[in-house]
Amino acid sequence: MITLIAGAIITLAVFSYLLGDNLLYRWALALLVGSGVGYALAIVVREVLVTRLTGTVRSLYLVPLILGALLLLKGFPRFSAFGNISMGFIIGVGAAVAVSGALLGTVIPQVRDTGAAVTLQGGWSPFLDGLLALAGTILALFAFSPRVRVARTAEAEAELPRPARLGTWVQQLGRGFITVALAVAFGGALTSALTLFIGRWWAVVGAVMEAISRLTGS
Amino acid sequence: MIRCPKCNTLNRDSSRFCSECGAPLYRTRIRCPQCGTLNPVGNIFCDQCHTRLVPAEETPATPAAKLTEETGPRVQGISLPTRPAPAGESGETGAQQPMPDWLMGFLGPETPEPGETSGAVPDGLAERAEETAAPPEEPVTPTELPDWLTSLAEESAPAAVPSRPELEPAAELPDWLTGLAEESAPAAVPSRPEPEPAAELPDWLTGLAEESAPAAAAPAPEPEPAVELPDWLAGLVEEAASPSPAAPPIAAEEGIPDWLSGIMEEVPAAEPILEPEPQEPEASLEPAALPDWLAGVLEPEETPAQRPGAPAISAAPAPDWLSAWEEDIEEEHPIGGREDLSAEDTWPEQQAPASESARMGAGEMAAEVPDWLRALGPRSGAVAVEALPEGLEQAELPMWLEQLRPPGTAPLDSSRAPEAPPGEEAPVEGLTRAEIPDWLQPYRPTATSPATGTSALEMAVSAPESEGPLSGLAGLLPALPGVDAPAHFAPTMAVPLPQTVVQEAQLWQQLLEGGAGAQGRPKPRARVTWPAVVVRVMVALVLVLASLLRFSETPLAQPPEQPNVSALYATIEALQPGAEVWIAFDYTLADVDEMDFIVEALLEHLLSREARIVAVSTLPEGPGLIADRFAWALGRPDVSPDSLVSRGFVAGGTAGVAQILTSATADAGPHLLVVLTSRPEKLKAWVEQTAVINGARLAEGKPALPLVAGVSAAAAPQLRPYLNASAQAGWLSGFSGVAAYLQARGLPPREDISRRLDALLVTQWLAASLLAAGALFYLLAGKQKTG
Amino acid sequence: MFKRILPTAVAISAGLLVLLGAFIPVDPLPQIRAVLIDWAMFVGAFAFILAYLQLLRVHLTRLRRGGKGKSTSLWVVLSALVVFVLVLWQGPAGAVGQTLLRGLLAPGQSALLALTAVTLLLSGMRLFKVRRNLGSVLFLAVVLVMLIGSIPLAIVPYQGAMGTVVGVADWLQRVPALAGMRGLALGVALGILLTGLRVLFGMTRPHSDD
Amino acid sequence: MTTDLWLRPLIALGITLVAAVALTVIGIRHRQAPPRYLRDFPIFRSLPGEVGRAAEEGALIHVTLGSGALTGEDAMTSLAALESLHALFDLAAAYDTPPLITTGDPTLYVLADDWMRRAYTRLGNPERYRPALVQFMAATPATYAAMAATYLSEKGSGTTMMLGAFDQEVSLLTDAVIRHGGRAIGGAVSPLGLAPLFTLLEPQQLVLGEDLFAGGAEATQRSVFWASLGVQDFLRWLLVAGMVLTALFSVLGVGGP
Repeated sequence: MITLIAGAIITLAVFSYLLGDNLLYRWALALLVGSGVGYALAIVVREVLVTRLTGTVRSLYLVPLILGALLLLKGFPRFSAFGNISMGFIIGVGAAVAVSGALLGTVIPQVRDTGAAVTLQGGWSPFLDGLLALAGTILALFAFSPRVRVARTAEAEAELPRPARLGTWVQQLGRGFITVALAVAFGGALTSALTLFIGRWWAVVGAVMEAISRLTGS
Repeated sequence: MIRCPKCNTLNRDSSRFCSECGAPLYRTRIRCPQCGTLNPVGNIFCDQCHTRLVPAEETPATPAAKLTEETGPRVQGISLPTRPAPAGESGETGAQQPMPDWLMGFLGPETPEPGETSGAVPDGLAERAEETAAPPEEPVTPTELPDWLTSLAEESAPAAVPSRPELEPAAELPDWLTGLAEESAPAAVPSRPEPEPAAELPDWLTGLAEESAPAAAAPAPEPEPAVELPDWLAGLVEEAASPSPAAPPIAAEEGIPDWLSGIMEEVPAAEPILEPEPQEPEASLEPAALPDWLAGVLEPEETPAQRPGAPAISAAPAPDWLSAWEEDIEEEHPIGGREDLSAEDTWPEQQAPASESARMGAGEMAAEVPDWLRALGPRSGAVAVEALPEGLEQAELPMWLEQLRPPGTAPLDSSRAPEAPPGEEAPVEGLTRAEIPDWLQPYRPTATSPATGTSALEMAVSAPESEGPLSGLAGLLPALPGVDAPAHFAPTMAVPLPQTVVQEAQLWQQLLEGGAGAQGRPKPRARVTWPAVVVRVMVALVLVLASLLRFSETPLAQPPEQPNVSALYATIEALQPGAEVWIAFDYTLADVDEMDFIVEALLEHLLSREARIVAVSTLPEGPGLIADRFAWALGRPDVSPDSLVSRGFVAGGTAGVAQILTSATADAGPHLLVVLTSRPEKLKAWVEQTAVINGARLAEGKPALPLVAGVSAAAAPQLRPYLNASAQAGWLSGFSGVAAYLQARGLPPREDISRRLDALLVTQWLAASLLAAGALFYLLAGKQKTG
Repeated sequence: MFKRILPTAVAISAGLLVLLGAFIPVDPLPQIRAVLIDWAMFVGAFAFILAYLQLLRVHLTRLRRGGKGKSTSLWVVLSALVVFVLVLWQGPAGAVGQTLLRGLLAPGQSALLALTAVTLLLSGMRLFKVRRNLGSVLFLAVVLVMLIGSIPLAIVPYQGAMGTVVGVADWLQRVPALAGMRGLALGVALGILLTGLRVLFGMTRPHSDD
Repeated sequence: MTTDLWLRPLIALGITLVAAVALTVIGIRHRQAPPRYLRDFPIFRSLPGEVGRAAEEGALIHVTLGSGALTGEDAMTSLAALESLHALFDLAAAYDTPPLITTGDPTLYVLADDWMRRAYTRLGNPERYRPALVQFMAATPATYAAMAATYLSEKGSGTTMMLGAFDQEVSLLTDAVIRHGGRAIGGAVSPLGLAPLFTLLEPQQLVLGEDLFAGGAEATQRSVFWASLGVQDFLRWLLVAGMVLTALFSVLGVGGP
């Protein structure tokens, strides 16, 4: 019951932002920020540091413990340089994980699936869809190419050599496909937000009804 | 449009490289943060206001350090993003001697090329710099020497002059001073394809060419020949440069005229800048041996039609005061027509008195010719030059000199010309003390102690040592300016600056200091207009009503049929009892209201298949969510606690996912991986690391790990490429997906699910109509404005 | 030494080991990759401690200085300290942790994201004020089709028209939006690849003082 | 399907080696003769200009870097955002009108704090650096965006820069920009983050996806960054060739789907 009532109060406080930037909203936000950071740090300390330092292979974590301590020196400007090694380690590992993930999880599967979608096995309609998806992906890729020379004004267009004018067309079409993608993402985000919006107001009404029923005993 | 110096192609203003030949189109310097002056990269202090450009402990060891790819150019001091000049293009990097201070004062902040907003200079400051700087003239590039001088330069230019990228000339200087500025940073002297035909020199100058030719023939031992300032300026330069005696002019021993040799040693070649200058076309580069000020002087004004970098076509027009007597000379002694005149009788002393018109009101000064002109000396073939007009100081100053007179200073008469400052050595034999024009006098920095009028430095030198082994003795240790100077040592200008200049400096100072102070005065915030608040509140109210009210008893919406939902259902339905299923709770607390329905729908189905659930999360709030959902699951009938295992939080995002899945390759690995997320990068991480793990599992001969997903409606569009690629095993998204999944399971429709689906349908339609209304409003509002 | 050379050496060696562990699934490389990744998470936890302390310092300074925003800083500091101690003591599954989660954190953050329903609508309505070109017309048309077509109407008479809108919405998501998303994702993947390679080969050293 | 999974690491290793070799070759060729043409990115060149304008108006520059962790998927996105602000750090330190930099991830906060301190050290006066210039604001994206938005109303921001890993929560920031006025520049890689920015910003103020990774080249002007763009272009053609070949094989029915 307490969580329901508290949830309703914090929801109304947050929605008061719609009326204007007021103190109630600021306090609710401050409470959320403070408790969110405290909660997350407690989880990180408990689940990451304590479990590993008290676990069976404690000795394995001597090196990261030293790196972690060096990282804390970043809080003191004078000794900040000693923390560079820890940041180097984090950024090096993060870069490798990102690169391997990008190649293995995005580049290779997407290239394969874009090509594989162009197939005659499912009939003409999937074939045309696949072909359009292939063309759209290639155009969207070239929308970013720095080598595609783009003329923004009529005179610049006239000056561009003929093959380069194709670049302007490629980029405009590529941007068209990307605009459709952003529009679909905007629709999805709005749908998701509306779902949360409905959920929150149903929770507020539910809490009020619950409180009334508790008070009136019915 | 910018014209490419290399191939003359027109490029858009903002282009960085030529679209035809790819030559870089922009320059670089170090912009002083205090006053905005662009300083040569080698500077440690700003030439204009002496602000330190280089961090205290990192003064560059050697100014000529090689530019390497890794270290890149040693960015000395506050460097705006400077595009490193590849070593190949800019020629070797030579040491650049900073231009003498007194000269820099004239050059003022360099204004950016017209049309090129040097992106690194803040627009506001760039505009202010333009307002204060004089209107930029068409820069006289040092390359367009008149033919007659270029030939002269060839003869006098030593063969081994290293090529040096030319510096950008100060734009708004008068010609004769521009020459000076460029001289201190002489143009590169590449090898010339073919010698220019020797143009007809005016007589008084031809002598100069021959006399300086033999000197040039002798190879300059080393370093590059510095061009000698005319005496009236050289004297000034020696004083301003440093107390140490200037190196003996090289030209003196080899017979180069004084005014030429003085310049050559005083102002050595400038260091090349980092940024590759637009390469001037080969043909038009001018030799370094000739003093540019002279080239500037003897060059005709560059006609606007002659664009910088264009091949030099005609000699620059001589300034008025010179061209005035060239005409006179023409009338009486046509140039080139008088080969018979011998070297002796071509100089003014022996000339017939100048014609009345040439004197410009000459008084008794006819005999006393200024040194810099006397040094030109009698030349063989040079036409007898009429006596100069009245002493330059007295004569009505020519237009190009007038511009330089500081505002408010009345022309001084020569009688008040200051004597040589005390402590000046006796004039060196063969060098006559130059009479410094009066308008230059006020700008000679003098260090006088307020009380006695003697230089504070001399007081420091004459005071006896107070301690140490030399105590009691005086004058033994050389006085190091700035180190031994007494505390109250304050160099003062001979003449107080005019009020306007002081006010302007104060304004600049306030602007720069005010930066921090102004921080406290936040920019007035745009008042939130009440129509905006009304629209905001109306939109919110409408959405709240649409969410809560029930519009019809029968359900308005029906769950969509989605193939991916059916595939998900089939995958879970195919699980064997007791199969291990890993669930990743990777949605944030903000998405709880939407994701709870998805989690409940999937958990319910998995538990009905008697699967063993292992929950994990890569978000700090994950363990709490897991505990909450497990509490909900334990509240259901026939669910045993040991079928719900929580591995808690694994930090590190993608790294955490990789770490979780690394242990998945152990023998008791999971049979299905369910990812519940509302953040696209989380699912991308799981999909990508699953691909890595499946590669490893494949190597061990195990079947690949299937992946299914439950994602929020917001994340679905972005994850569709990934979900199609790997999650062939199916996925569902958003609240409508939950409704479709329950329908796929054939369960009776739930009251709360259908009401919520109706509310979602109505709010979506409402949102669509509001968007359309907004678009219509602004379209019409736009038409009215344009109409 | 500490400023430049050692951090760069550590970054390159650790990075290459993790990269090879992913590309060459031959023992012991994957194991080394797992250990190094685990260590990175461990060191990352210390970064969280540092960030937490800095957050407290900023708000304590605002508290000390007084003036506007003093009360909000007080709320932040108090809630950060109290929640940290309680959840550290009982853990996330404890009574305090669960109550906090269900009573404060989840509803509060959900409400914040629910606010985006209104803010997205408001910024979507001003689209034609900011951009008046073909792109924004295409954007608005697709959004409208997505909103109307994502949930089919159950009312029979609209079945025909509704079907086409739902069909168009589905096609939009399956083909053009998919192509745009893939183009965007592949472009970003190339950017990630090159930025990562620059770090792994020491060409850019974001971690060192140079 | 299974051969493909085993083959995938090998192809990935191949692409990485090709990219490394191309980066070296294009880097060397680029230093000798810069590429014939490169699209410029005026938005990144205008970033330093904002510092001057803010210095004149006495307004605040608010840089929000998003919540991309350095160990997570968005590590390189956050790093690219920082690199595109490289010139801004130096200029801000020089004019002493430092921006307020906020982030929602601890590791990104530590790195941004380092960069700001180094900018002051490069200027020669490390003592003028104040730790409050870079702030870690909140642990979750939604609270981070909401808290960052309140700073706009409090400090009257002159320019708001939203560059980095954002998702739907960036809409709270764009709403604050609409309400409190001021200039805005935005860039993200995820469509969820780009969609709200698309409705708020004009084309020349928006950085779309891969363009965010070109910010480093424009800001630092180092040839290794320009060479990276050249390699990205080279690999782009490689991917297109791969897609077309796969499509051909798929149409001809060679090789499984």
